Amino acid sequence: MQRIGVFVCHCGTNIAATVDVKAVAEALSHEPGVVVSQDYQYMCSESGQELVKNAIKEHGLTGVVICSCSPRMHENTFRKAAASAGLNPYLVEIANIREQCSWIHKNIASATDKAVILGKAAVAKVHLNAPLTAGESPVVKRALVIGGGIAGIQTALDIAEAGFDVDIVEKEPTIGGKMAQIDKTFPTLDCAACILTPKMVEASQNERITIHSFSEVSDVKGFVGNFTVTIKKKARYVDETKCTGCGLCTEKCPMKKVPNEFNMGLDNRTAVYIPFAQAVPKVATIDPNYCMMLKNGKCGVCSKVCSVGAIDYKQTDRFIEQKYGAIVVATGFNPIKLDKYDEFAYSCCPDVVTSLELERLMNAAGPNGGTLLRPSDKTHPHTIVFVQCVGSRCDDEKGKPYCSKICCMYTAKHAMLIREKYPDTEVYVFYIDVRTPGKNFDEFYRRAVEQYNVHYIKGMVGKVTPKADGKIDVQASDLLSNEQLHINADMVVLAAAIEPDKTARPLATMLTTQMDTNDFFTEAHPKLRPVESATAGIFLSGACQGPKDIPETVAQASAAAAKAIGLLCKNSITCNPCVAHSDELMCNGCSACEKVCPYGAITYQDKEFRMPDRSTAIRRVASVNPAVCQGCGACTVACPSGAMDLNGFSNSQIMAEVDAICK
Amino acid sequence: MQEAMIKRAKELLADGTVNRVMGWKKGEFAYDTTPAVFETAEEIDRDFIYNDFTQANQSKYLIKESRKEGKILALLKPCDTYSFNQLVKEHRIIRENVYVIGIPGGPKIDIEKIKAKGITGITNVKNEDYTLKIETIYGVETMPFYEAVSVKCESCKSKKHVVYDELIGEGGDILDSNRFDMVEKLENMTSQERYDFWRGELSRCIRCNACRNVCPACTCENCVFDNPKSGIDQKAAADSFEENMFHIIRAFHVAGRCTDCGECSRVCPQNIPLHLLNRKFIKDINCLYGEYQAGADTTSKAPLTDYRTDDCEPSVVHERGAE
Amino acid sequence: MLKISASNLNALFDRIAEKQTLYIPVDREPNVSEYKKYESGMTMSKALNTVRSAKDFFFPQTENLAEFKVSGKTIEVKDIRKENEDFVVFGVRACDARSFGILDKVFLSEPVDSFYKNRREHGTIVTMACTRPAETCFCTTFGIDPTVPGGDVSVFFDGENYFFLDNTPKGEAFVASVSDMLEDGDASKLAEVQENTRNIMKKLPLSGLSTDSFGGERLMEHFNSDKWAELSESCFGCGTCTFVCPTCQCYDIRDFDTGNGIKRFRCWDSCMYSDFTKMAHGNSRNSQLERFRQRFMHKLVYFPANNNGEFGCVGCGRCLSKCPISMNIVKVMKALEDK
Amino acid sequence: MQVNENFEPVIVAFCCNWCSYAGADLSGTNRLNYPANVKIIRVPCSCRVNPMFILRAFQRGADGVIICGCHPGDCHYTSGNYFTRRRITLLYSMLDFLGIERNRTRLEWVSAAEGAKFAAVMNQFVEDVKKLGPNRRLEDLRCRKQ
Repeated sequence: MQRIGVFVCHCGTNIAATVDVKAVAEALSHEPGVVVSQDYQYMCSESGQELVKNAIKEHGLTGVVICSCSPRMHENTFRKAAASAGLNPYLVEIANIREQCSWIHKNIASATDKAVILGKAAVAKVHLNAPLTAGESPVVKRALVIGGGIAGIQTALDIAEAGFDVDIVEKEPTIGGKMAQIDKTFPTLDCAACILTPKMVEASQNERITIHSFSEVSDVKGFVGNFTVTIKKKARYVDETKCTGCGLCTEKCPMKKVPNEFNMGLDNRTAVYIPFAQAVPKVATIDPNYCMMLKNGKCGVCSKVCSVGAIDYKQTDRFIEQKYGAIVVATGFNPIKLDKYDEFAYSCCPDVVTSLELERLMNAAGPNGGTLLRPSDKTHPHTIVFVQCVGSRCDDEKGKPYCSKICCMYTAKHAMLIREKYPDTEVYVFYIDVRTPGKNFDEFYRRAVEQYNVHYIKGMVGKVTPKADGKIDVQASDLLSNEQLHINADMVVLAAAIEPDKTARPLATMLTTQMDTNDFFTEAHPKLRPVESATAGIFLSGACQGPKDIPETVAQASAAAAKAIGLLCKNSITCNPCVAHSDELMCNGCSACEKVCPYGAITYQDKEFRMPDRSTAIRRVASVNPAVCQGCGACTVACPSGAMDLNGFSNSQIMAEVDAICK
Repeated sequence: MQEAMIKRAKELLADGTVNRVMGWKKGEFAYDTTPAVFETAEEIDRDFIYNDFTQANQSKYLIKESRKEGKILALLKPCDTYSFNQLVKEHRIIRENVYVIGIPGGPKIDIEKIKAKGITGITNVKNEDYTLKIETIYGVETMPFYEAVSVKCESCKSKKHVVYDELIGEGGDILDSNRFDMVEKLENMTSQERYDFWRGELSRCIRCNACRNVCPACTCENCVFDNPKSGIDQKAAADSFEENMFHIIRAFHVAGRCTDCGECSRVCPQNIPLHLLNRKFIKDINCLYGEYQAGADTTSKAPLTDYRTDDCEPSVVHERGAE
Repeated sequence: MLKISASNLNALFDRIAEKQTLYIPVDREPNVSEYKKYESGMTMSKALNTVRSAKDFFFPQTENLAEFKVSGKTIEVKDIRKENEDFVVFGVRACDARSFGILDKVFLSEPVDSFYKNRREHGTIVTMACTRPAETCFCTTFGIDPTVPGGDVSVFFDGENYFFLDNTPKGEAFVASVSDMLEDGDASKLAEVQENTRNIMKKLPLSGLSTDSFGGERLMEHFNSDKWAELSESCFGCGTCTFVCPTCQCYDIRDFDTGNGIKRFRCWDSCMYSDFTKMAHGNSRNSQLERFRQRFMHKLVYFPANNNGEFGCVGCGRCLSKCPISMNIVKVMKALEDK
Repeated sequence: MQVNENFEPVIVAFCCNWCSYAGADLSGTNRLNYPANVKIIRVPCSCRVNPMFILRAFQRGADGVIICGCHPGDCHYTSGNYFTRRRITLLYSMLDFLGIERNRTRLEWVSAAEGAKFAAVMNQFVEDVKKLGPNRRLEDLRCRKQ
């Protein structure tokens, strides 16, 4: 038999002025199960709480209803009070008779009636409340960072700095990402390599950081605090532990005609290669698509020249399994492919390049040693046209609907650098808008226009046509002067939109995190939780969440690190006990609940059951991981059999409230 | 057709591909057929039947049958394949344990439609070039075949088998059916007219649960209406509310999962057009969230476990024409 | 014999309905009939039988038994029984008329079901002899003569006139109350009509069905029969057969919380349901085979065992036409007797 | 239609904890009036509202049921209200199909900042239901108050 205590708060006159609190207490005292019903001046005060605690002890209460202000105000207060008196805190219900009653109604009679009904609903609900215990789930004190660009590196360094082990998984042979390919950075024009490579070295030398380069995440199981991740270490045919990075193999390799991806295919590398001089780890990798030894067993030069015997043609993909408490996604971005943009002649004219290609063309470690030359004939270009928003802010399906954010600034940078180094070169920039929000950004852009005389033209480039004389005709419109232009250019640079890396979507599936239609990871809250995914324990770093420049990326990387550290600091996580649970005997195994769960908290397993007809059967049933479930209840409605229910807001509790209100 | 099915079923039994055959068994009269599992060629020769009256959708039996030892042969009409697929999608049928032969479907005949003509004492029904020759103890009667076509076949949605291991006879296409006509007609009525219509229909409900128990989408281990813990369990409609409640919730629970096989209306002893409730949901889903056919595949996201950020608001209901 | 011409039948109905509630079978759709409260102008159905049986008149699908008024912590029990008003059911067939006798054995034996008794006492059954039986009919198997339908008053139709024969004092009173509308008539043609119907009955496909193999003596043999597995294999466990059956009498008693009190009501239950006779320990019959067997064993074995050999089936054929999978008592009987 | 001035409808409002319940609190904090007919039931998310609850409310004597949740895109649980929107749209459409008056049901998005909207929505809803009069088409006669 339930023994319920009802406590009606006056809240000074806040409630008592419009609600006859004594009448409410009196009316509720007649409800079934109610053994004590009292009113008090300030229930949340020390002495008010004492009243509740004493009643719990004195009457051996099995449930408490507080008629007071919103549960958003003091639910916790009263739960704690109940707990301190030995009553499970989840046996407390609040009837909101202030914000939702006394403050909005003027008529004392109707406000009192309503307060009584709200009280009855709370009593009806508390009858069905079950004592709940917040579960604890241990936290593995190790983090995984997926992606080794500047975002991943920064996150890993910050987490390691806080004293936790962290692994970086990078799919390329070296960490560094896109920033390693960039020449200079805006708006300070400092050298990207000069600021990035020390970080790369720092990461490699940090004892707490393990770098799995040339590796991919192949499976993720588990949940916040306790993920089990399988990492595929792709065969690089070189023993990482032996290779000293001397580079002799790369010099001797006879297969020298492999397009060099680091230089955007603008020059070649060998089949065994180290992507760039400052690569971390500085270890050679054999490209099986080109290595003659791997392809037809004839060559073996690298193996012969390697003094440490690091070459291993028989290496295969290896899989390692590791447990992590937190996962940070830092999969970054890529410029979109431009092969569909025939109007810009990208596919047919080597002198039409993307901005990232231009970075390499201008880089001292690039194909031309830092001298800007046309790819086609290695001559110095005198007229360069930049085209903005290629594939950004696009309505059609070729491009992306969003602004890629970084193009305006890097184009200003490119224009400025070219004008600085080659004052004889005319630079035109065709833009839709110039977007320069950011510290010192607009000043930077104005310098390009005012100091460096870059020709900014608001307008669209209609067509780029390579001409027989090697020049390029750029046909464009100037929207401000409303005229058609033809520019006889030597080079055209396209500011290609950026998009999330292709590996992001399968990864999101593995992580059960959400993505938007553009494949950017969705943050848990766009304003308040921008570096967390909605899936507990998965954090977002860098451009995988949306287009970002370097400082923003680094800021977010550190923020994601801070969130991950906050999780790793805990020995265990206290779970919200108001979570869904499945009645296995009723579950059909249909997967409807799993499909609506935003957290991936529901998994299925085949279990053996003794059936009502005394047979045994293997049945597929859902189980909810209470550490991952956030308690929204979407599954409870998706479930047709009613096997899914929600602690604290069960079907029967809500229906009891409905009944009490309607009767 | 029956001969071809028997021949193939016996072959598959003989070569060990399957150890059981799900089919229809002859009954007492020319028109009553019972879904049955055959284990031997002799049983098949003796009792197997496939004719104008083999209407029953056999997919639901395969939930149980696919969990037994060995593989079973299922002979599925086009409409049955949708139900089958949907059950595979919901992990209710274990696909590997079923060998599916797609067989031609209807139109099937509903004996009730013949009896509704006042024809009784029926001893045999023959389809002679789409004229039914009905032999009775009171003499021979005839009626056009199409007048006896069952409700579920009248608005056939598809002649296409969406899943099969092999076909007997030819495969068909998805049809341009008129199945939403009646729903539309009701939608165009006033609220009061619709209310009166449904009261008239649903008040006949005797809560025999035939609609639920035959429904291939209603496969809950324990239906909410049988489960005292659900808070809405009921054994009989003690009030008109409960008649409405049962059918609304049942339709809602199968919304996005109902393949429109029409079994609910076929089995209703009170001839309540229950399929109209399901079709209303199907029509709404098609109009509001894009064409969706439950059971057409095993991978697509069901409309109620999916969403688009630009879905319409429920106010579309309130803004739809006059009440 | 007293008679009324077919053309005056509705006038008779109007007269009956003046004094008490009259129910007659009317067509809902062509040849699909149901009992309706008579209102002037309604035409009696020509269909052989109603979709639902006539048992509802005495044993309705749901029926309130008691009420509990709850206010605060107090509960007050309210006896809601009240004397029923008189009513007449017209046009009941022989099979359904027999079913009341079977229901009586259940509800009127000690302890007497006062709700049932009350209705039974106030209801007058006017039956109608069959002339055009259907292929699903097998009442003769249970010794019923559809041409002599029983009830309080039997009515016979010779094609022109309806003839009335009272069988009980209640029937006598009923005939007396409308005798001014009836006239003496020549019933000579009736015997011919009856003979004709009996001959048709012999030609029906199920005419050879016999109960010889059934009854209490062969309880264990039938209970342990290996046929049940095959027979019950495709049963969905719906309640159609039980709910259209004129003799199925199982019910459940439930409490409904109205918010202001409790209404205790009974409603039909079906032994085919998985939650039938569910008790604290669970169910007594956990597989569909057991539940299926229960229904037919009850009708063919247990009931006669306890009721001097009377079977719990009247051969109305409703389950034959309404079972979604066409499994029925005839198939069960044929399978079990085939030894 | 004749409006019965004395008719005081029972209105059940399901409010999600994070937006609409907070919005209701805000309208209280700002002392924005709405009729006492409205009684709020707190649910974690609008997607917790089972069609069973809505029917139950009508069965037990509610004259109107309104569901309030976070605006689409703002769900605390990211996607809950999108599911709500589909489910409730279909349910309301079905109720309409069965001839239940449309204006007895409503779904509104009310954020935690929209105290004024909450009050306005409730005022409007109560007025609409008052115009309809008592729920007769979807009530359980056994539950009618004596």
